[in-house]
Amino acid sequence: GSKSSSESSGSDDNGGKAAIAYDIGGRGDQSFNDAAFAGLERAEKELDIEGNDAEPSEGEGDPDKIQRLTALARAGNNPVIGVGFAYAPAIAEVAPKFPKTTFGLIDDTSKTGPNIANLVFNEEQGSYLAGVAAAKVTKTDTVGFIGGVETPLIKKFEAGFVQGVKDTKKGVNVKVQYLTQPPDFGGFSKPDLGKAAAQGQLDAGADVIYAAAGLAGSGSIEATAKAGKWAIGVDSDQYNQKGLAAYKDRILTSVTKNVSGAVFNLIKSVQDGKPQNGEIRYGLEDDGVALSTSNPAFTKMTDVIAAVDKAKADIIAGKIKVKTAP
Amino acid sequence: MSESTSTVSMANTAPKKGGGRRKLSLPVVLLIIAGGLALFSLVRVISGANDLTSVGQVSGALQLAVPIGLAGLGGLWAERAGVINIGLEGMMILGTWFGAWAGYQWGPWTGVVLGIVGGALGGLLHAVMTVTFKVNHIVSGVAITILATGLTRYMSNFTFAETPGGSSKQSPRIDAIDRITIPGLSDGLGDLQAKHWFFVSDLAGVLGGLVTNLSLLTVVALLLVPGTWWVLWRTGFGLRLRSCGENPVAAESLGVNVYKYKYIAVIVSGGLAGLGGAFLAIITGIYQEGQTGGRGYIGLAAMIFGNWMPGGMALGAGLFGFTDSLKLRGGAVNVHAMLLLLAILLLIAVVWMLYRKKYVQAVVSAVFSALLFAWYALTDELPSQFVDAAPYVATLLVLAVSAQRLRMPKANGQPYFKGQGK
Amino acid sequence: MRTTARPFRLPSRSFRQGECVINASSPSPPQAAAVELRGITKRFPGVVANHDIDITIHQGTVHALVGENGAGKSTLMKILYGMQKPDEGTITVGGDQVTFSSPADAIARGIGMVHQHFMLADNLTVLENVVLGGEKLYGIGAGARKKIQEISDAYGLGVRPDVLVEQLGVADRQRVEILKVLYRGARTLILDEPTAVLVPQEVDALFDNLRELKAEGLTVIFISHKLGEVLSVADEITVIRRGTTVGTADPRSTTTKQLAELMVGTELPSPETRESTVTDVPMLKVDDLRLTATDPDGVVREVLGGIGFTIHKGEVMGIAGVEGNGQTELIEALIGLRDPDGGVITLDGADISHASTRRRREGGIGYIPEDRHRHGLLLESPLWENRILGHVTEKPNSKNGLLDLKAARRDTERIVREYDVRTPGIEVTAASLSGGNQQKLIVGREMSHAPKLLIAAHPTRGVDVGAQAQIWDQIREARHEGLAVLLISADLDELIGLSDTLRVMYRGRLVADADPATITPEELGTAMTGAASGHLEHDENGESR
Amino acid sequence: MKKFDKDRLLLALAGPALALVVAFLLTSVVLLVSDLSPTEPYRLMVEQIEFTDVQVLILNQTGIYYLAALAVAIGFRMNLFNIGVDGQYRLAVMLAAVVGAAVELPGPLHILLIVLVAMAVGAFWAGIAGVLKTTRGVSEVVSTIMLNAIATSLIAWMILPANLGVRPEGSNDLNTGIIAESGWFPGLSLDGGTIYGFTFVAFALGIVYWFVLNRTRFGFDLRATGASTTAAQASGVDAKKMVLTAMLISGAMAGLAGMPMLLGQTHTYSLSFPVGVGFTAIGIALLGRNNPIGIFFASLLFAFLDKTAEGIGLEGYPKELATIMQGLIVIAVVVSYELVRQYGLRRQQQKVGEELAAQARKKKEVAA
Ligand SMILES: Nc1ncnc2c1ncn2[C@@H]1O[C@H](COP(=O)(O)OP(=O)(O)OP(=O)(O)O)[C@@H](O)[C@H]1O
Ligand SMILES: Nc1ncnc2c1ncn2[C@@H]1O[C@H](COP(=O)(O)OP(=O)(O)OP(=O)(O)O)[C@@H](O)[C@H]1O
Ligand SMILES: [Mg+2]
Ligand SMILES: [Mg+2]
Repeated sequence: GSKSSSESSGSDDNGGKAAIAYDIGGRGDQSFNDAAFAGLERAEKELDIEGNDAEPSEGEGDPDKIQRLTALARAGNNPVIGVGFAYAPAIAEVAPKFPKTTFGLIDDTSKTGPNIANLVFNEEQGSYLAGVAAAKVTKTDTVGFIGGVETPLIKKFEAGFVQGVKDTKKGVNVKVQYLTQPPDFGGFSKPDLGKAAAQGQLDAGADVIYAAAGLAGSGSIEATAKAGKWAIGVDSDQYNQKGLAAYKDRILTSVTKNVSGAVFNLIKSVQDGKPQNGEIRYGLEDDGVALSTSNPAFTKMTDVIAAVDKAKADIIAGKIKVKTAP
Repeated sequence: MSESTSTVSMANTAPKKGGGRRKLSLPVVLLIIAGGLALFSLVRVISGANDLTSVGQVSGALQLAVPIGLAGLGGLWAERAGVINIGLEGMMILGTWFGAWAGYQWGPWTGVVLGIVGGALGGLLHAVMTVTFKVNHIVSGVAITILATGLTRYMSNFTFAETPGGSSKQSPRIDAIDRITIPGLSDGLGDLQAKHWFFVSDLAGVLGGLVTNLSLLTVVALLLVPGTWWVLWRTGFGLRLRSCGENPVAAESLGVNVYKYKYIAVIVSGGLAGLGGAFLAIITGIYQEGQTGGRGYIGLAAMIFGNWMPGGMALGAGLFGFTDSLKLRGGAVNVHAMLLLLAILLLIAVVWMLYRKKYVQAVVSAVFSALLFAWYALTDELPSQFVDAAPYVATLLVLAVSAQRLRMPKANGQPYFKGQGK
Repeated sequence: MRTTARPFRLPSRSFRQGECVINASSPSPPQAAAVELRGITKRFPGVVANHDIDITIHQGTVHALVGENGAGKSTLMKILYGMQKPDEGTITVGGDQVTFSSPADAIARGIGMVHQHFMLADNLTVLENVVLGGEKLYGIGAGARKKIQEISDAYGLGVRPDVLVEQLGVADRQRVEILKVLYRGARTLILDEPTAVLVPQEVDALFDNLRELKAEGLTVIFISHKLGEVLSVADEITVIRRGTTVGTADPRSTTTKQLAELMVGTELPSPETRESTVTDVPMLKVDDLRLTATDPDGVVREVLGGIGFTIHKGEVMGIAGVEGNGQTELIEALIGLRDPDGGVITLDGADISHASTRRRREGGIGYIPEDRHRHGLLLESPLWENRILGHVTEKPNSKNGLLDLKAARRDTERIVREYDVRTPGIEVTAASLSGGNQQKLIVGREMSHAPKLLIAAHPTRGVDVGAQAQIWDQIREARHEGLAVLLISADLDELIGLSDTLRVMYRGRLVADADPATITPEELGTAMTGAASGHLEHDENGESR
Repeated sequence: MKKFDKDRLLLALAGPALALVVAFLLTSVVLLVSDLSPTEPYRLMVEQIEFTDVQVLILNQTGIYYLAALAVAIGFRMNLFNIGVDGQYRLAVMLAAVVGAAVELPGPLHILLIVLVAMAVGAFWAGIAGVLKTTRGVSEVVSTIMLNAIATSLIAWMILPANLGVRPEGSNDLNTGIIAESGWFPGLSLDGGTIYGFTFVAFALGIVYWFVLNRTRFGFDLRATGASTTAAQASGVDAKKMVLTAMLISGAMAGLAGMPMLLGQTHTYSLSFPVGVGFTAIGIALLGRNNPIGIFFASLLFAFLDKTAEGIGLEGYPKELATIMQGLIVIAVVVSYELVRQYGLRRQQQKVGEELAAQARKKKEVAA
């Protein structure tokens, strides 16, 4: 349902109200923003609160975000969560004006404050595991990485993946391709670009392709699956995504990022009267990022699973340090 | 501006012998194509960027070129009838939305039809604005694009958002359209290409790319190029339509219903852009907000590039598709090789300019050529950011070289009032 | 008494309030009526173009329609051709009453029209232009080509079907227009001022064509301002004045003078110069001026070659030539719109060969452009802004880089008054003035800056008699005060009448010169076709007027 | 003549007023079709204006739109379609931000430097299109579209930390470094927030625009070129130079469009700096008929629609309504302008005709 959260305004506000403000793409991006919404929905159900959400406009700037956060805070939402690093300057400006409200900021620790909770993820760790899996699975010793838009966040995915591959099998060739450059964020929304890029990597011999490209990733998964090679998904467990059901068998695994859990936890902490603040980092240890295992074909590859598990343990133990930039 | 007797130019009394602009005959065209391919081949061999003419590259280029080409064809129809259509982008957006909306419910071919209808509706609006109300064509086009953007986003909230697999930003998946690959031929050409011989492999790659994994919709789109040429240049209907873009008053004086032809042309134009949009959505299997990403404008550029002719337009769209594909398929290396190509092309230009005794230009070109050679030799890849810019830079360069030879329909963009010719 | 096809151009247009109507005797109708127009009335916003017109045109005749500028001839013909709908009145073709809602209907009734301004698409071939709208007749391919060749041969039109129209000269275009009509099987041809741009020899050829058509039983309606021509070719003449038919004339028993009086009803001014004011102080010196143009295919053509002449203070130099022989380019090189490839232009002792247009204008060149809509006016701007145009840096329009709107407006009022520009005010747009009044405004503007040299291209084209006389007077007056004038005109009488010296331009070169005191329009016309060069001597003592 | 002018004014106002009504009605139809209240969104939008912070937002956005639309309008005034305002604006603000962060100067000088750099960069980028048009005959519509895309790539490259950019600790954003406080343009602090000081500069530039265009020789030449290139050329305007000059000025103005936000809010250029301003500005310039006052109201209207859309979004109405309205308004307005223009022209010609006929009658009577 698309309107439920906002239309429910004033209906059953037993505990309180919480809100999220989306980043580019907004709700329906089947990735980041939708994950945040899932966390909000879960909080609505389990915590009996009223959830609100607000969409961004195309090409907007800081003042618009400030306006959005202010409106949400003014309406009594607590916490107010900005989904994405673009909200950092806005939250830094709005948070001091609403000291009693907790502000959640996802993917950014550059702006902090007493009532700001920075929810961040070790994407590079999850991507590292994907790299390990890819290196193990490849038969051609060529794997691919496709990034939607060349931003530092996506480069984090690239860095972890490449390192994971190289640490596992030195000789494997990693093809890296980005679809667009910021501020052209079309690389997150044009599947045909993802498809062409994947096709190129397939033609170059890649047999495992990891796409961190939002919706454009579906094009890459399609091309990879059709070629009978392995695709690795991102953000949510794409094996279970309805839109990709036709290709699920070829989706080896996905690097998940538990944005919904992070959102839920923050809302819960506010409801419990112990609001989170400061940097809240989600990593492999708490399954904040993880490698999904819903594809039976993947779980059957025991040696791969073993290598992945070992790498995971090593990272948690601090034996492996994963780089955050290539 | 009706033609008046007082604007007869000097050329008239001294008619050129040999009749008209040089027409390229088929052998000459083939020769030019072969020359270009040989040059490419040379660059490939030197640079080792073997993907330059691979089957995958060419078929990828084709797929990326088709929507641009359809938009370009749309532009061509409208402008041949004297209406500038900068609203192609908006009509394409309508095409993606309607194509996907019908496509996921009733199958891809219905999607194609509805996509065309959606674009044609945009065209109709453009026709009403420009032909009936005489609004400036560019103004109308910009407005239509704004409207189409808002409207499709708005409608997604009520349609796709409610469906499984869809959201307010994207449609559910659309069934695929049949693809054809000519088995023996396709594989054989692929193998030949993989041998990386000079010229032969490149030729095989190009031909292979054109026959491998072709969607039927691509075939339809490709046929529209000669189809358009035939309709516009070989039928009475086409002659009337073109006359409206060259001299509508003259056309009117011969009983041509100028308004009617302009309407038809602009609606067809919208339909073609809509088809381009539907192609995007259906071939990718999904509608996405912002999916067209300026391809309508690129289509317009391709049309101008092609001198308002279908063949030239297809070439322009092909250039875009090609560079797009190059960059998406390991751009850093591929586009790096293009530096070499550019340097060589400039060198050829230098020779030509020397022959034409244009020494200043020759020196400037030579300097640029040398710089490009140096850049090529001193680096291994291009920054990915520059790779992205390649198609746009290429277009600018080509236009800068050739814009003066272009000739748009004479009455293009001018308002036409019925019954007021002098 | 010479009553041949002398291209006598009636040197006058009517006063709209001209009163006197002379009804000449009606000729006997040779055959049944091909077309009958009864009670035709057509109103435009603010103008009644046609009022209660009655004409009968008999089959197999050449029927001429004459009348002053703006009398409503073209409008009437457009009505007959279905391009405009009459507000009142009936049209009868071959005995049937008809209503036309588009030219297609008229074409279907066997009516064809060659318009006053060419209706050809430059970038299409002759074949395409001809078959346009008539594709159903013979297709658009080989069949059509064959038919075109047939017609072309039958009437000696010599048309090549596959060249682009932009490569044709005016006479060829004219033939294409006629072919267009014949191709549609027209039995009634309307020719609206077909001879305006032709030299006498071409006119003769055209008339030969017309006679052939008539012999085939076709009917021709023929509009011309050249009354001599009309008398030589027409079987019947209808005179239209101020939108209505005022009478008919029999060409066998009417003289051009009578016809002119019938049209206008008043004494006509002539462009003759009274006494010479030529001094020996050179104002404009052009030496070996050369200009080339590069066409889109990269072919370089010579447009002007070795042009050299001097115009002195107080001298009017006329240049005769068929349009398209480089006159336009010469003017553009003089005013600075084109940069010459060689040669020197000296204005009052200063070398201006490569000076900017603005500097030349400030230096004292006045400019009456041949195409006032393209080069002389901002059609959608008010009159006072048009008064500033071209003289924005000069008084009274601006001071210290800033516009002086008050002074400019005041001066516009003065021009409107002194030059008799008929307008309700200076805030109306230039587009809302009639052509003649637009021209008066331009002349007023250019004369207001006391030019040293006036470049006047067709200064009285499309201007009515009153205004015409006024413009001639102004040029003469200024000449008297030392103005040098370069005059280009298609009106040979005007050219001969106003000029102190005459040059003939052909294919970008000045090929001949002549003494305006002795030369006749025919001789000048001959020279314009390139048939004569050097100094033209008048060999016969029969005077032209 | 006074009467004429009053009529004209009335006609000029009637056009947009009628168009707005039509646009709102059509939007209501869209709402009705989608089963939503046809009036509620308007009420919500209007309600928003009561919030002081929304007022400030609207005003600030108006300033930004105003500058961008002036940039577009300068081109339009001489039939140049500078579709590239967006690219010029982005490139200019980015490089200005880089320079601003790199130096530290006494207050006004620092600001002046940043502003000059922005103007120079904007002018340079637009100038490329100008040069291509004047020397090579490349249509500015196509070249500026290409240059927009190229600007995107160029910025993406320059903003890499390896080049001119900075990646703040703990952030996934990239920016160009923070400009020292001496380079901040002081604003006007109100309850609801701060009005960017540069907004007032923007409005002042509107006056300059009007003055230059209507009261100087240069402005006359520019308008004349727009009205008829051929006539302007014959009148002594160097049309090529004019095209280039207009492009340069337009680009410089586009460069300024980023200043209110840079100097008054972000003090840095980052990946999340607003984009698309240049495209919206095209609609605004059209709506404002390239007239400084018209553009002001059009900017205000668009800013109002933009900023109050947030309010209807929060109430569960699709925010896209604002875009639809903008599109419909532009369409309705241009159609009505055109109709009014043609009507006015016809009426004027009729007047001229009648007047002449009256004169003729008088003469006739005198003659009789
Ligand atoms: N479309 C139009 N709208 C308004 N007025 C018009 C239109 N066409 C012609 N007129 C006016 O009608 C009158 C008759 O014009 P018309 O062109 O028929 O004259 P004409 O006899 O052919 O003159 P000329 O000798 O100059 O060709 C003129 O006053 C003209 O301005
Ligand atoms: N398209 C038109 N619409 C309305 N009125 C027109 C139109 N064309 C001409 N007129 C009117 O007709 C009158 C004469 O205009 P027109 O330009 O035909 O005069 P003209 O003397 O024939 O000039 P020209 O020699 O330039 O053709 C003017 O009063 C003008 O207002
Ligand atoms: Mg006329
Ligand atoms: Mg006429």
